[in-house]
Amino acid sequence: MPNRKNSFIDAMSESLVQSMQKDKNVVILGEGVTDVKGIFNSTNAALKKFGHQRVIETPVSENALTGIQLGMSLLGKKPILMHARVDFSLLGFDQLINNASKWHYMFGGEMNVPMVIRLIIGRGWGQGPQHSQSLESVFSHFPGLKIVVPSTAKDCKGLMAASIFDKNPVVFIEHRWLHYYSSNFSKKFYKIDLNNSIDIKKRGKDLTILSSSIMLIESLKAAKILKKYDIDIEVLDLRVLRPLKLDKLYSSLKKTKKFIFVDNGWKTFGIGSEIFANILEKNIFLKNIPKRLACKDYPTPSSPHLNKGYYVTIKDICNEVCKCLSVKKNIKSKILNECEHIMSKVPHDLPDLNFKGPF
Amino acid sequence: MPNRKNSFIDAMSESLVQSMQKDKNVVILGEGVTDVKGIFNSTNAALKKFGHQRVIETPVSENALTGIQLGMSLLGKKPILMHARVDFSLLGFDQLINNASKWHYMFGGEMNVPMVIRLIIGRGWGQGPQHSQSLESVFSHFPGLKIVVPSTAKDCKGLMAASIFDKNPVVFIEHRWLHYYSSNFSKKFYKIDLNNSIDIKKRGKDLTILSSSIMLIESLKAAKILKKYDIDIEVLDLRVLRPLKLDKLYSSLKKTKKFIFVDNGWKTFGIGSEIFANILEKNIFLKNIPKRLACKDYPTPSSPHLNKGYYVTIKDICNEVCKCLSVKKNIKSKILNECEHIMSKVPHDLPDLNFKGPF
Amino acid sequence: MKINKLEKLKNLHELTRIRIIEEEIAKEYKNQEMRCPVHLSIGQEAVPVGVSRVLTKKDYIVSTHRCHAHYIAKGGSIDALIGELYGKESGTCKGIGGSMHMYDKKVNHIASVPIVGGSIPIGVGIGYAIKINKSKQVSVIYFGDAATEEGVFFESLHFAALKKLPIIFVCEDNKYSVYTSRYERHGKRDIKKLIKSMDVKFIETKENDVEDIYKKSLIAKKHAILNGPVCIYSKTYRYLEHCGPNNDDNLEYRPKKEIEYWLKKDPIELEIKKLKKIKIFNDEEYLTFCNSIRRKFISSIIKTKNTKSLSIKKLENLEYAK
Amino acid sequence: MKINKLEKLKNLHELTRIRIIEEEIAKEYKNQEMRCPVHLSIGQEAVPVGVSRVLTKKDYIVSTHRCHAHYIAKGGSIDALIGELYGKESGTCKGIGGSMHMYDKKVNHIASVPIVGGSIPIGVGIGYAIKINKSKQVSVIYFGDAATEEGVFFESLHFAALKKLPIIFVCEDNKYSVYTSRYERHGKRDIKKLIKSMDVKFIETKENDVEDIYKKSLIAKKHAILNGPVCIYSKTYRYLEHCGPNNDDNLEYRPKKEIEYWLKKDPIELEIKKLKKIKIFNDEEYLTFCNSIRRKFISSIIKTKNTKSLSIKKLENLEYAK
Ligand SMILES: Cc1ncc(C[n+]2csc(CCOP(=O)(O)OP(=O)(O)O)c2C)c(N)n1
Ligand SMILES: Cc1ncc(C[n+]2csc(CCOP(=O)(O)OP(=O)(O)O)c2C)c(N)n1
Ligand SMILES: [Mg+2]
Ligand SMILES: [Mg+2]
Repeated sequence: MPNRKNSFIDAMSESLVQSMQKDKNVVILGEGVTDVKGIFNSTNAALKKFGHQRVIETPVSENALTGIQLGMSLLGKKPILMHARVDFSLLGFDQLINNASKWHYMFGGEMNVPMVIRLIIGRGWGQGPQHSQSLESVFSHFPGLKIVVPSTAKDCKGLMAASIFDKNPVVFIEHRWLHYYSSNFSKKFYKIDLNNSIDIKKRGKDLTILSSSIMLIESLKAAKILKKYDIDIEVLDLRVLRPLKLDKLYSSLKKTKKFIFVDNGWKTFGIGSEIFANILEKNIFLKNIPKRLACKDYPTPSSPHLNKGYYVTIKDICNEVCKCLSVKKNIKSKILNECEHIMSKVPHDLPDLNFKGPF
Repeated sequence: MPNRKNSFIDAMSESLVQSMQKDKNVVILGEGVTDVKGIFNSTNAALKKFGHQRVIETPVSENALTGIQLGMSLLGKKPILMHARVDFSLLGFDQLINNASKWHYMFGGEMNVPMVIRLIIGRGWGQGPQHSQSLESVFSHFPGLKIVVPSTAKDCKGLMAASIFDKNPVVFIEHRWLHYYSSNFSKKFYKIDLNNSIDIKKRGKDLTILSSSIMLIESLKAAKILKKYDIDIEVLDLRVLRPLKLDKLYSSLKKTKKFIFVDNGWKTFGIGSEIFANILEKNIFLKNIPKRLACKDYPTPSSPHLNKGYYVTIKDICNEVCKCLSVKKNIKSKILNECEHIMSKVPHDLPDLNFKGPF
Repeated sequence: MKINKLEKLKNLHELTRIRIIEEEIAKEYKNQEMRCPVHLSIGQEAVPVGVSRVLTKKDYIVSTHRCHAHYIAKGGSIDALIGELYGKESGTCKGIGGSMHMYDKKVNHIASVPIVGGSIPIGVGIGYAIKINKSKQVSVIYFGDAATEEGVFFESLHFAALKKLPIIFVCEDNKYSVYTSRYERHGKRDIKKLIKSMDVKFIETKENDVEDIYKKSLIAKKHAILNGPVCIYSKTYRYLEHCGPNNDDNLEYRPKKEIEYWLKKDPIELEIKKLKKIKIFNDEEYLTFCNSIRRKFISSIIKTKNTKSLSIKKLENLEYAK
Repeated sequence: MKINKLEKLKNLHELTRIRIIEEEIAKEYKNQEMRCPVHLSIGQEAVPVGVSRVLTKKDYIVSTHRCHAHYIAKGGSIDALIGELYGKESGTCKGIGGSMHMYDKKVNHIASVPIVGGSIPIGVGIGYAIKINKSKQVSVIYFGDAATEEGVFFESLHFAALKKLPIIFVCEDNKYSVYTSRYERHGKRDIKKLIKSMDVKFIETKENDVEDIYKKSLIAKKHAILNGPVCIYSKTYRYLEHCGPNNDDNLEYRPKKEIEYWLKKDPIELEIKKLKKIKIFNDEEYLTFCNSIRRKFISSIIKTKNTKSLSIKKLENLEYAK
């Protein structure tokens, strides 16, 4: 079957439906999973095909829902709990951290907890302090959890399937803006190995960028611009944050010897911290002083006037690359101009020109 | 007034009482704060002096309590909420993270949230997976929070007072085993500046150890042993994790050029990660490949047979120092023997020889 | 208790004022310059108006994502509301929070937050502080029907009852949590018995009837101050989509009959009918009133568009209180 | 319903068996070789014995920090219990969890956890899976009076009622949360009305009366399977300290009169009295029974002390299920 170019949401929807078809124990739970919008149109197909017995509407009770999901998994169900914003999952932290993450381990390794928590990161159109947190590094601290952060439609499909059929609790974090991107992927059911943290999204020789999720997309855009100026970036997609396997990063760094990390969240005690610590401990030789590009270290302001500059942009990325590679001034200013030109096409607080507020 | 050698709990108790005396808005809340044990005997004196109006027994409702505390602070109270174990605070993460940490910021900077959450880390005597987590790095990720981790009685007194009178939400994390240590401190009320992350606990020239809380104490013990063999360690106490100010670390590293970090929690996405990332980004020159000594990356097993080797010991520290400094084999084995001898005096799962289980 | 004519007129004016402002926001929103989510209260005005009539500026309120009506009824500044929608420094939160975050110390609207149930314990803490301070205020906590599914709601009721705090819990039950109806979420739960069993006084109001809500709020306030927490439970209905400026009845998640039922119970229509009956309603005066509100709104919009936003420097300085 | 003589004797034996094991644990604990917290159930045996009589091995239970009696009554292995206390591989959780974590798939004791309220939603999830599977089991959720203060308790009740799940909530109300009495924590809350208002059937048992609890559990199980969730509410009392092997009445946090009241209501004494009345109690036989339990316990201890603990290698391999 040929691959088709389809959207991130198509990929999600297809992955859910095919997984549910494969195994009748797969069920979906959450607030709004059966409503007309079906979590950004990702659960409607599943509902249509499998009905309310397997796509289950719930009250707004995040902590209980997380425990309920865990209880169901102990009897062989494979529940997927969905929250329309990452921020709501903080209400379920007791069950997720105290129970789910430790369950297999603390009872002696006999029980499995196959469950997925699907969380969506908000951004833009006034998604303010409580609707746009990016808590990956927090989840990633906990032994027993797997943390998955897809960046493309193709990865979304395969990673979600792998998450559903994994025997452990998986936190699946998707960025709302990824919904506006498409890529080619197979119609068939497929899984992507969760033990393979890093995927090489673009080969290059001059500098390595490691990033995840929407920032991986931005990094690729930046790399594309730089390519025109003969700057050849290697772009690595850190799509599984725990278990964390960095061999591909080390190999890449051996080649390029230059490194930038681009984060969608806060810098301090963030994802980049762990990456940098590993580089230091592994004594990886670098020719540049590497930098973590990240959100400002305060909550997202709602106002578009205030959150301009809050997130890392392709211009920030290109700027940092130019610095690292000591790109000549005139070339650099051309590059940055091009970035600005591209960025000016869509207001900074919109994922897409066709977007109409509100989310 | 002369300083006296008094215990960590004396320091805590005195700090609470003196702060309550200074300001009638200071109140204590929590499960068990008025019972016969008074949170390890730290609240009894306050209760006796100020009564149930200001030392307030509560139901077991962690999320509401955190919000209630926040609400009280908005009307000028300075509430201190206590949980006998860090792990219980996960139930209050919604209020702490979504609300308290962002409150001052997200409403435009007009409201202050002077509140303290006092959390105690369990260890030993079968404090298993759900009663011994060390979540400092998780709290430290969030803008707006201050994270305080005292290591000595003297620091406890001054840091608690500073936390109570700070205008921001402060997470005050104390290790249960610190209760078995004493130090000299003034009878008078005093505060220790929270903007001063690092305190130099021992000067030295050969290598820098940075650590916190109980592991700072262990590091000092290791340094003392090493001193006998003319190995001169500088021991820095990272007693405020957010806001994080590392200048003293950098100065120390400029001198010693050798570095070890000792953690009481999990390594991955832990405290050490952020420290190491800063060293890399600041391009601090080191002669050794620095290492993060930390707990094993899985939850604490309850059984004493299984948690032997789970926490970092003075032997682990000395061993790592010897490696970094290429200490001669015969000296190293003497040092390690001495460590073993000291460690053999108290079973590894007890804080003190006089301890009788259970906690 | 009898409500005099002046008060009756005032009720109508308040209902109307909120309606017009929300309608104007909906219109203006379509220009895509208010760049944040908005949860409009059109149809639900009776509760905040009725409740606010018994509150002074010193009484406290906390509320939810659907907070405009609470804020306006409490006496909040329209300029500050609009400022927040436009993300300007003149906004209630200087643009940092957006539509779902209200704060105004001038009228003690302490906070609205968009995490469902998130402000409930905070209102309880305020009630506790009031009690400790022995000041004669109340703490009013607005929340929707979905918030009664969150554990923190129960923890909060429990604590308020235990400590006998001067709190009015106000449940605006518009029957929906986004697109999901109460039946699908609450089954056979009996909210009245539930609240009472927790030792919180329960008062149900007539639907969308501002006078009834006003009267019952008076009772509630007295009870809260003298004896402890009360819950006012009030069924109502929103006319527009959950979030945004449009009518979404085309999606058909709400039965036609139900919509018709509630449109017939429009709080403003109800009030006008009553006033007409006792002959204190004057068409012309009312029209003049409406026009003046609309004019003020439009001038506020124009003014706001020209004001500046917070400087980034100031913003970056806000992580901590100093 | 009548309980026959054999069953009556079995009840007494079960109560006694649990009592003796817990007493022996208390004695043995003083040697400081069981190096984990223990929350003993002495005095509280009637509830788990009565409830377990209506359960098969296939029915599920989840429980709390105070879990020994639940586990033993469900038919759990004494060797595995002791193994866990000693931190050995033979333990219910291979020594990883300790006394507050029980798990045994042989008797479907799915889990005990020491976070108050922590296992409640998990029991609800189990109930949901049972319902989906259409297997005729029940999910039993044990919890203490303090757990009814946690939000998750309400969320769980709510969900169970909404989906009509085959769940028996069992509240063992021993009046204390550590040292704090129910009066200080619950005020005038009415648990019966509360549970009923949430559309969960409420059944209160006689205090410490195993026969009554047994009978009511039968009703509860039937109801749970046919109609949905039930809450068995049972007042009882612990004799020893909250955590540890000692009596702590010297601390005087519990009124003398109250202690006396409950000692007179000892579940075993109550049962012996009843059996004596109908003349089926034989002193000698009973003594023999007790001694055999004690002997078994002691041999289990000796055996356990000589068994090995889990290898660190295996432990380190347990972060993830493979
Ligand atoms: C903790 C949490 N869970 C889910 C949401 C998503 N959400 C936003 S509004 C809403 C429905 C709220 O319904 P209700 O409380 O009845 O208020 P209404 O919108 O009807 O006024 C939900 C579920 C949220 N904001 N917070
Ligand atoms: C979430 C949480 N908060 C606090 C504690 C501390 N704690 C341990 S046992 C206990 C009391 C439990 O009382 P109850 O539920 O009545 O059970 P009992 O001990 O009386 O059997 C408390 C508060 C805890 N373990 N978990
Ligand atoms: Mg609603
Ligand atoms: Mg109890």
